[in-house]
Amino acid sequence: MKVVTGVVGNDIHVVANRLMELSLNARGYEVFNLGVNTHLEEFFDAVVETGANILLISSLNGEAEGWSREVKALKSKYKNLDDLIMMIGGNLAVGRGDAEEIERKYKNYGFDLVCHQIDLNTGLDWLEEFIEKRKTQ
Amino acid sequence: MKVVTGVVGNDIHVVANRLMELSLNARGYEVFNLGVNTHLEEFFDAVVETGANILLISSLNGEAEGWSREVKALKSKYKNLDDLIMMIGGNLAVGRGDAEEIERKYKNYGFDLVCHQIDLNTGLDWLEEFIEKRKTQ
Amino acid sequence: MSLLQEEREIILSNEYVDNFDFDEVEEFVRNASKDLFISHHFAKADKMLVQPRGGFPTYKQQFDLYEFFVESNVDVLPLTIDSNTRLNDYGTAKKMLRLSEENEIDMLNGYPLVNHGYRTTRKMITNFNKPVSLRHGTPDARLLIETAIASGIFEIEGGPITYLLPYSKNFPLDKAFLYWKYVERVCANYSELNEPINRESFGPLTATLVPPSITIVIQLLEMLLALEEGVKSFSVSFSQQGSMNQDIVTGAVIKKLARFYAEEIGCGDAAIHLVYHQWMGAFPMNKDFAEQLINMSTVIASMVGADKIITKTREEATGIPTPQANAKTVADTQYTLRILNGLPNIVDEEEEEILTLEVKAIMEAVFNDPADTLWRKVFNSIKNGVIDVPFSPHIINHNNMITIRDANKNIRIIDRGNVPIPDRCFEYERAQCDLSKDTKGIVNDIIHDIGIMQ
Amino acid sequence: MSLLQEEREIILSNEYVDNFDFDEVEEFVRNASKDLFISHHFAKADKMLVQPRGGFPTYKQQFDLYEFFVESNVDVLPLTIDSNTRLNDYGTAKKMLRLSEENEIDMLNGYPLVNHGYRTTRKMITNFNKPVSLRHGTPDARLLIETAIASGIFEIEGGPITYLLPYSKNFPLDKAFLYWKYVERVCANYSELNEPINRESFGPLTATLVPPSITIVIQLLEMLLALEEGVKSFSVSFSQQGSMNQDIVTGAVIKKLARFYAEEIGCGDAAIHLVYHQWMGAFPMNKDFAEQLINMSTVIASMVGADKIITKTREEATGIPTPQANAKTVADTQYTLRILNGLPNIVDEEEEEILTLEVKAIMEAVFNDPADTLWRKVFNSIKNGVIDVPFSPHIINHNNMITIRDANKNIRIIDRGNVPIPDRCFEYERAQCDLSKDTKGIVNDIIHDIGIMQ
Repeated sequence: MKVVTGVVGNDIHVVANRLMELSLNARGYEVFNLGVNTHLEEFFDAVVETGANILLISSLNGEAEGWSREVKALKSKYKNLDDLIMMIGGNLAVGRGDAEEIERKYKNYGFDLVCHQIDLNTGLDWLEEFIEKRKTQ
Repeated sequence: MKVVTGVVGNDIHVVANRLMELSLNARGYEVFNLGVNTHLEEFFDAVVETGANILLISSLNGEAEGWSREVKALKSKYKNLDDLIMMIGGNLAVGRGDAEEIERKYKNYGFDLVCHQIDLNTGLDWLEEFIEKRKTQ
Repeated sequence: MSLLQEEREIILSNEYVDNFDFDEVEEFVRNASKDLFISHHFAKADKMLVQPRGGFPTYKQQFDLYEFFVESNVDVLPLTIDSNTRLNDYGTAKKMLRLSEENEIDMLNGYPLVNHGYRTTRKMITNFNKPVSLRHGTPDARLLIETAIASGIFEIEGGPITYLLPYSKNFPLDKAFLYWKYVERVCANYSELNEPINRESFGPLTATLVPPSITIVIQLLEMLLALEEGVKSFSVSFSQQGSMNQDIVTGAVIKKLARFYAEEIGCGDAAIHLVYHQWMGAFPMNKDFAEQLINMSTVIASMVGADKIITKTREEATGIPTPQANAKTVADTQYTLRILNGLPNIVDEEEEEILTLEVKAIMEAVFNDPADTLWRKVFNSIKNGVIDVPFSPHIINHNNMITIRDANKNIRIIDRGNVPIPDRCFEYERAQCDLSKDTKGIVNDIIHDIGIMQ
Repeated sequence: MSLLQEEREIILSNEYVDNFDFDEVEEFVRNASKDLFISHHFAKADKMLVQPRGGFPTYKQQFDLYEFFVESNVDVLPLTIDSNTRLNDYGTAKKMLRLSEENEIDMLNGYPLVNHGYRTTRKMITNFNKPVSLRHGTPDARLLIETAIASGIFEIEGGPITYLLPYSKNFPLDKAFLYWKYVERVCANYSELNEPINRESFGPLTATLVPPSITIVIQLLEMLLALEEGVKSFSVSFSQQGSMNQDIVTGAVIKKLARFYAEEIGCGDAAIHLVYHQWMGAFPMNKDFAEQLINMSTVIASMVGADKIITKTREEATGIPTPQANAKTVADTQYTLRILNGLPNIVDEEEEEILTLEVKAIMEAVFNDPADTLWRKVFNSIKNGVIDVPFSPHIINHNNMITIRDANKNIRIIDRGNVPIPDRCFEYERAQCDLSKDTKGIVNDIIHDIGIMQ
């Protein structure tokens, strides 16, 4: 399967992004890594261009709240993205916050999988489970 | 000339005593070093036994005040010590104290030369000056 | 100097810029106190120079900081520039400077040198009469460096690669080379008037598992690009890597090869120095531990034989360090350098040989690039992955090299990507590592390795 | 064991002593937890063990200290004995203990183990289940060591030379040898019941310009005297000397020669360990600087390859350190040991050869003494100046050896007194020094050298 990934916003911290790419590659995905400092539109453009099945956005400095509200509206401007698996991970709120509350909120913003302060490999395990579950539906 | 030297009282700090011996030797004195932890009587006994011209007592931890009052009385029990040059050096009072006041006090106790917190070599220079002056008198 | 003059005029046609009086600036540099030149201190000092970090928005704050630093016995004063100026956004810097001056709160993360201008800044620099080192991170630093030298700042950090690959995603690398070519020439020209202006490269790069071969290659290339333009005093640098032995080997190899390549291009007359950065990776939150790490960095710097050390503070993990924290580090570092005696002579022939072979192989590949000038060869080599900086965010960087730490915490290359690491060296590097792990294990190791000092 | 038993009874006929139940004590030692034996930890640990200092008068204070230390991740707990007990003045110790218990003020500078007795103390030791190291300074430690082992303290520091020459002016050295012979035999006997009791020599001596050859000779001799009596686990030790290289050389030579001489007397089966003391000389008053010094000591201990490190605190120069200061040092030291990786392999062949020749020459002179037993040979060698400890206050010590520091702060012998330093070595030592100075200059240098870390 094809995955578009990258770090949204002004964050220049590249380590998590690089490890994400390594891990996705190792799990057999075809990865299109947009790197750090990527804008929301660039993500959707890349999904369309590559025909990706999964969009995996990282946000590290707790600024996701700001732009996440625009996700649904923006996505609706593109065609054929109904089956796209939308995943977000990283630090999704400043401080620890309430994990369940955060997950509920981001699911409302349009994400299928929400990994707030979750270990990288655990998050990718969740993604695999999600894909399996969707296949059987 | 012969010098009896040592550290009075319970002080086990041997460094100054050792350097004193080295310096006195280098200046041509014949040194009888009683070492640390020496009692007042031992000093006078040694002066008599060796026929020393000079008695140089070190006191390092500011406890000289306690026993110095006994010096005159003790010395008077010995014969032929009238020409003995009596010198004391080290830390003669707790804290800095007033140097002139301290010197006056210890001269009253019977010391010819009082070196309170004085550099080792400076003190020995004073001793030489004192010996010269006495010769010319 | 006519082409330079033309470019100069373009750069200076900017509403935020001092009205430059170049005759006066030349006169100033010609007669400037030798004490302002770090190159002069390098030549006469018999100890490692100590340089803290620091930059504040307002003139008064920076002045107070310097006063504090001088009392704390620093050898080299830092001038760290704010990030708006780094992006050549002098308009925003001006606005934020005014807000910072009018309020108690700092609206800039450094000193906006262009906005303050050289006439003002020079008063401060000459007042303290200590060498000042410019720390910025600017790809197009032409105006900044003109202003710095006119201010009496005679050490300029940075370079086209080291100030771009760790910090930028998109800034065009070819432009950076040309902008820095200008900087080198300005430094070289002013160097003829008095003691040489010292240029310093920024060796830490991403400070994340960069192998010493890549660090050294980039240091050597930025050095050669500067010497080519006539720079006569240059500092190569690197930061603590996590293994004492690897640091010592890196120091030995970089010193030898810097001298070797400088002579190769007929610049053997240039003075080359070595700068060591205290640990630049993630710091422990525990401030007491941070101090242990800093002290250990100083000890290692001594074993490496660095000419200058750039310090961190116990507050590193928690935000921008206070002047007090910086001053404490300086005093502690000076004390440590004073009491650290009887350094052993350490030579690890095998590691030195492996590293030397790696560096020479990459350098040869760069020189063999068919482009006509050195900067174009280097540009192409980065573009085609002959040079690959782990964890660089820049789109031009390949990111195909994979490094991990071995049992002794040496950084080892386990996937060389397109970097021409010789087979023998590559086998040696891999032989030091536990390669039985799958990618999941390696990713976990890398995460652990990044937090090695925590 | 009958002669020992006789001596035992004499020692125990003392109004301040526990009524010893030796059968019960043997049973206790036989079944004691392995964790109480440092020899067991040495055998299984893959890191340097960290041991702070500390001893308080009352049981409660000492218990609280241990609680604090265990939380701070110490590897070895210290039990420092008060100075009245060191002088076998149990009467005064008892009085001062009662005053300390009744008041808020400490009337003793350590734990009066004999007065507390083994039944009480054992409760504390077994409660924490960590190895405890006995630190005392007692020439006649027979009763103290009986009490210690019965309490579960299975590491005993000291020795007839190292606990006498730095501390006493008049205590008869021959008696000290006999008292310690008893101690070694008690340790050896109990060692047969479970893991071995570890004996540790006190290498720092006067901590004042003692040359490594003298330190090593005394360490080796105390080791041999213990092994002769059947001790199976022994730690040689030394303290930071002021030159990193000299410390590394000293560590290398002492390890090699300890093994060599143990085998020479047929005791190659004994386990020999190396303990490093953080700087034991004058500390800086500035507590921040003291921390730098402590961290540097830890780094050097790692390079020396010590098995255990004994720590100092930032409060060293200002009085008796608080438990907090001790705990902080332990945490800092453990952190430093954790992040210090990639230690280089350092061999200084010339220095090692010189030092080895010196030690072997002195050892040979000791062995060649005509006396019938080793302890008498050692006694005679100290008496005739073949062994001479700089700055010892003891009347038996010759004090004719003069040492100064060279430019790299190595301690060098410039007057060997009666110590049989071979000519070649003596010439080498003197060649490192500036000998043009007169005595006044040398005295000033010595004063400076003693304050080297300030």
